[in-house]
Amino acid sequence: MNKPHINIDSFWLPRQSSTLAEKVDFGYYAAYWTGIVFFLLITGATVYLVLKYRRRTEKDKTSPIAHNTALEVTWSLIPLVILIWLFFVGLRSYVYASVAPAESYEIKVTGEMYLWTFIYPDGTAVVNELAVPKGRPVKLIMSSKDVLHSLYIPEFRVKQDVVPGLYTTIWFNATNAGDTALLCTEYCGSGHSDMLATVKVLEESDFEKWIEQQSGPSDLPPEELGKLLYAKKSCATCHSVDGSPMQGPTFKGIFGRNEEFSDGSRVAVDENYIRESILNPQAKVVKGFPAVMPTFRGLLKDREIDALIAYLKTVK
Amino acid sequence: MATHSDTHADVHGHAHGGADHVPHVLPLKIYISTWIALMVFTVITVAVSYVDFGDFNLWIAMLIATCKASLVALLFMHLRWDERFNSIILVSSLIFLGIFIGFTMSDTDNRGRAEPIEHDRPLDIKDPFGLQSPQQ
Amino acid sequence: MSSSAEAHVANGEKSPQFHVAHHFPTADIQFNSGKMGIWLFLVTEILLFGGMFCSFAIFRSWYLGGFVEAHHHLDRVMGGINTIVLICSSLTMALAVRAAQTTNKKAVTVLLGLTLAFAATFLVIKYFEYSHKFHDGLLPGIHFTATGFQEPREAGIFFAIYFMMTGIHGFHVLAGMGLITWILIRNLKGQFSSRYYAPVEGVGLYWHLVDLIWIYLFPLLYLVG
Amino acid sequence: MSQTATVDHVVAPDSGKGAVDYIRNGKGIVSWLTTIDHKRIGLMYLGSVVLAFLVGGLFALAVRLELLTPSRTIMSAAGYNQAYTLHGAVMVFLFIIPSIPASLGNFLIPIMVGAKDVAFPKLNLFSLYIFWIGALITLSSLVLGGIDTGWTFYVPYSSRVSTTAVVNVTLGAFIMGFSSILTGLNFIVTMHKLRAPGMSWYRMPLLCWALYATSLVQIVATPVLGITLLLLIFERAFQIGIFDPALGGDPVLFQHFFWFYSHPAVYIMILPGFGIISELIAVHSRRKVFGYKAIAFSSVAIALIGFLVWGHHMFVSGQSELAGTIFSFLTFIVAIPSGIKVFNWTSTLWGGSIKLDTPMLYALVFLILFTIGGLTGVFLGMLGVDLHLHDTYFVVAHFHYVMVGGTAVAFFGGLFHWWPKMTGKMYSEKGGAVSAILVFIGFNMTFFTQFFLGSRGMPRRYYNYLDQFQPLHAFSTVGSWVLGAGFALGIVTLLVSLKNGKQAPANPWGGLSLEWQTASPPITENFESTPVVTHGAYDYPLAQGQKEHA
Repeated sequence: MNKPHINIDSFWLPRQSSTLAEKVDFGYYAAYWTGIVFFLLITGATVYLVLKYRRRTEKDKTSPIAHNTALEVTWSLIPLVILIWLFFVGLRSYVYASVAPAESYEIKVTGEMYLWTFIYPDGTAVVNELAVPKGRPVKLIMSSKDVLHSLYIPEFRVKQDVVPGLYTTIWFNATNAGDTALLCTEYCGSGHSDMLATVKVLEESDFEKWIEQQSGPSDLPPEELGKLLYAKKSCATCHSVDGSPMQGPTFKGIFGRNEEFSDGSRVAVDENYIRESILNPQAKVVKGFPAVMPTFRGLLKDREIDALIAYLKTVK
Repeated sequence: MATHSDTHADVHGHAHGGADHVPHVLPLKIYISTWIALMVFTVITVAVSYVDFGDFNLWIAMLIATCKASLVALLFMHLRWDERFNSIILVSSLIFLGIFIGFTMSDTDNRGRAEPIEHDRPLDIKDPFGLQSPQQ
Repeated sequence: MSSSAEAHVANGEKSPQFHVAHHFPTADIQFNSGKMGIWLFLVTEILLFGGMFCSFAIFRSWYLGGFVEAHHHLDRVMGGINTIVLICSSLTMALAVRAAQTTNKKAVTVLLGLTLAFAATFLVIKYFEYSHKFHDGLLPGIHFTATGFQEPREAGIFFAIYFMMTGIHGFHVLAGMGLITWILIRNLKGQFSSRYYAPVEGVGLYWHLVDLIWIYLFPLLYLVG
Repeated sequence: MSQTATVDHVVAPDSGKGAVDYIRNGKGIVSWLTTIDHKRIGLMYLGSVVLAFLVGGLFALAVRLELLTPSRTIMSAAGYNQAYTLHGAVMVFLFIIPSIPASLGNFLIPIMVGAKDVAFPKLNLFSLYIFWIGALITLSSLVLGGIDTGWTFYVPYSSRVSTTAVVNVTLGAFIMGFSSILTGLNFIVTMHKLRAPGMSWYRMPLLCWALYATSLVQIVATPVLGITLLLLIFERAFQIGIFDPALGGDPVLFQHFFWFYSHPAVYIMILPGFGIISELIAVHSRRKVFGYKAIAFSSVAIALIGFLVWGHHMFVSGQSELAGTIFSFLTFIVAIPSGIKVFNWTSTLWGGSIKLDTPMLYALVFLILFTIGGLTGVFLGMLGVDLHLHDTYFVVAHFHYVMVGGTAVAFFGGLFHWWPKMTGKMYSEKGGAVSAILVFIGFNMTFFTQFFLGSRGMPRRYYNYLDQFQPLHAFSTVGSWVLGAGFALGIVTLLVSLKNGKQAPANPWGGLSLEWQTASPPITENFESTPVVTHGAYDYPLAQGQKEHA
């Protein structure tokens, strides 16, 4: 699986690829410079004082000054003013990030162990790939099907937990065309760190084209389409084609293989079993693997399932 | 705090041998009348519950319960005659409880102010957007 | 400065039943320390139940309909009787402390016995309530099987909170019975007097708190829902 | 305060000649297991938490080693998740929370206030046993399937999905909570009721104030953890639905419950550290503390305001925007008292007579690391910035700067400071100094790197990470070895002193508080006769003039 990439173009932070990013970064650098000043002040004073007042004799007289009200009030009030200012700086970008513009393009997102599904207004569902138009506000309405996840796109500076039993939202307006990483940042199990997606920021016209292509070019032979879907629908996150076991059993030589299930029964893998495993994965779970596969009911068209079966027959 | 502790330290310092514990015994009358008051409040709270005050039902019931609780704490538990610090302990525990409930509710009762959908709850977490139900 | 040490020795010799522990300067300080300790412990009890009061408040505000519907399935007569039983037990407990303060050993025994009896009555009534709920399938979360509810999911949450709250409260009653038995035995051995009755007072405070919590549980769960 | 003006010196009872010290008073393991002497109990806690620190440290090294390369280095993803969960759970529940209060606090508080013991000595022993039982139940998960939920136990993963021994760990933490509560209760009553004649509140050493504030938090917050874990256990065992979204419950509510305890718990962890640093800086500069009351009250203020900010762990959890805003604002307010402390410590150095003994080196390490930890907290308190940094390595770095750079360093500093008192042995200054320097270097190598990682978008709890982060991760891993060596050297230095150390004098550092006025190690009831206190714990210039205490 190809891991996505985060573009880093400053010393500390990723590239600013959304309209939110510069607002967040302003806050970051406000805290950063405040921190630097106070750090230098405190460590500078500490080092200086330690050197200046090191013990010379056992009979050193030490200062009896026990407090100084003016000084103490000053060093309480000045930081207080700075901190309240920082609070408002943080609040400003938060408010901006909290309310999506009314004209936003809406994409529904579900998280589940361990993949992301993005559902476009026309019903197209794409797994682990989020294409968005550049320069247009996009709102994600998110919910989880199992445990907590969190959707994080570092270049956009957006992050929001994806919670089962709740809807949460984020929005962004992407400013740089190109690919970037989308990560899960709420621990969700052994595949947590593989729960990645690629964000493709496309020019408006390319975006329309991309949407149309999602069902796969209709002229492809089934095996080719299946291979494409294997990658696109994220089967590859859990099922290898080279024989190595991952979250799920390998697809290498799967067709016709005699599988033993967790309840002890056995079956030779055929078209029906594969179809069942895609639509109702918990019905027969191969022994030794966790029952974690999500259903793809509603996310794959019949033609696509046929294509996947055709492809699996070719994986030897 | 300063005054309190200083006197205390003094008492402590000048304690004389045998400084015995002498109990503060209350007259029986107080216990019995407290008990009667508690019983009366119980009857009232049950009676009131048959009348519908709408949103105030909860608050009326809580008000009566708090009266009862105060009686128990002040009289049965002797707080009225006790060291003041023990009352402070009890009251502060209630303050912290209030903080706990109040701050938590500042979240739970205000979800969805910015994006109304965040106030809703999907009925089936397996199918939050109702995609799979038509086919089933 | 050395007075405390004298006090210690003197008191230690005066009466074997009346001990000022070695590290306390006087009996009064020992008594008040113990009491402060108990009060601090009661804080932890209040916040332990506080978690459940908090979840009750939140789910009630979300699921008002379901909660009102579900609370009609609690038996307010039994709940009311139990309230009265606990108030009576609080009275006998308070009087037992008073009897200990006046070195009335016999009265302490009788009053503690009565308190125990009330506590047992409370648990018996609770048992009948519980078995009724079990029979009707009025149970928490996934086990909720009662039919005819408009909002079964919300009622399931209500009964989750009901069983957690009354269950933990019931456990406290049980623990209280153990403690009362313990001081009852010590009283029979003649260990308490007007000079030393701290354990009776401590258990008394605990018992009143158990009553206090029920004073809130009863209207919340049974009356307003 | 009138008393602070009447200055005299402590009427120092002669250093326990004739009576046998607490270590030799009673032989055999039974005499230790049945002791009610707060010093012996403190020592047993000390042994236990240091052991827990080693266990947690080994998990930390394993986690860092795994992160040397982007995918598998030494263990599977499942193994990695268990390793970091156990690292967190062991360090938090078995090490940091009991570390300073239960070991050093137990040993020192009664002596510092001039009492013979804590108010409830049997309860004290009982809480040690509860701690052991809870710790054993928690550690039983090691052989019963581990735990892979993260130390935060977030539902519904912990209640429904995880197949590991979640119940063992949560039950163990639940039980250890009682130990923590009882210790706090004991300290509060001790400080209220058992202060020696003349020991007014403002004459108490600042460690006492800090532990008083800590105890308040322990008493108020821990029961909420108790009910949270209990509900979680019931949720897992019976699916009662309060936290389970499939049954109508709310997983975000669990987070409120959890953080209502666990944020104040951060102050249970750091406040005692503040207390120790106040002692170390004052004693090793032989200087009256600058702003005694400010430091004392800021401890209490932190404890109280600390209850109002838990929601800053939940800015992106689905919590309402209103709650997020309130919690963020209050978070900035709680920064003030911490800042006040740092300024006061620095000012205490002014005009002092500073000797860089090992404890003082640790105190300076603390001052620098905690300052970084505090200042980076500001980033995370800012609502908008937290959208980017939440649950990244920036958070990991921040809280390690506070918890390790703060608490663990303070714990070691305190250990070196009071070791002569506790054991009657002097340790090798060279070993101590080298360990402090190694800790400083290793710590910054390990964790400063993680600020870069987090800012650049590296999420925490990742087994497989993006290849672009490898160089920084590798550097951090190397740093962890230096850090580990630093701590190990510190422990070895102390252990070696038990065998080879010179006999410690009663007052090796020239301290004025009561613990330095009794023998090293102290006798069983601490003082030959009840001390009478006539001045504050840090009235240096005046006491220096009289010179009796050196």
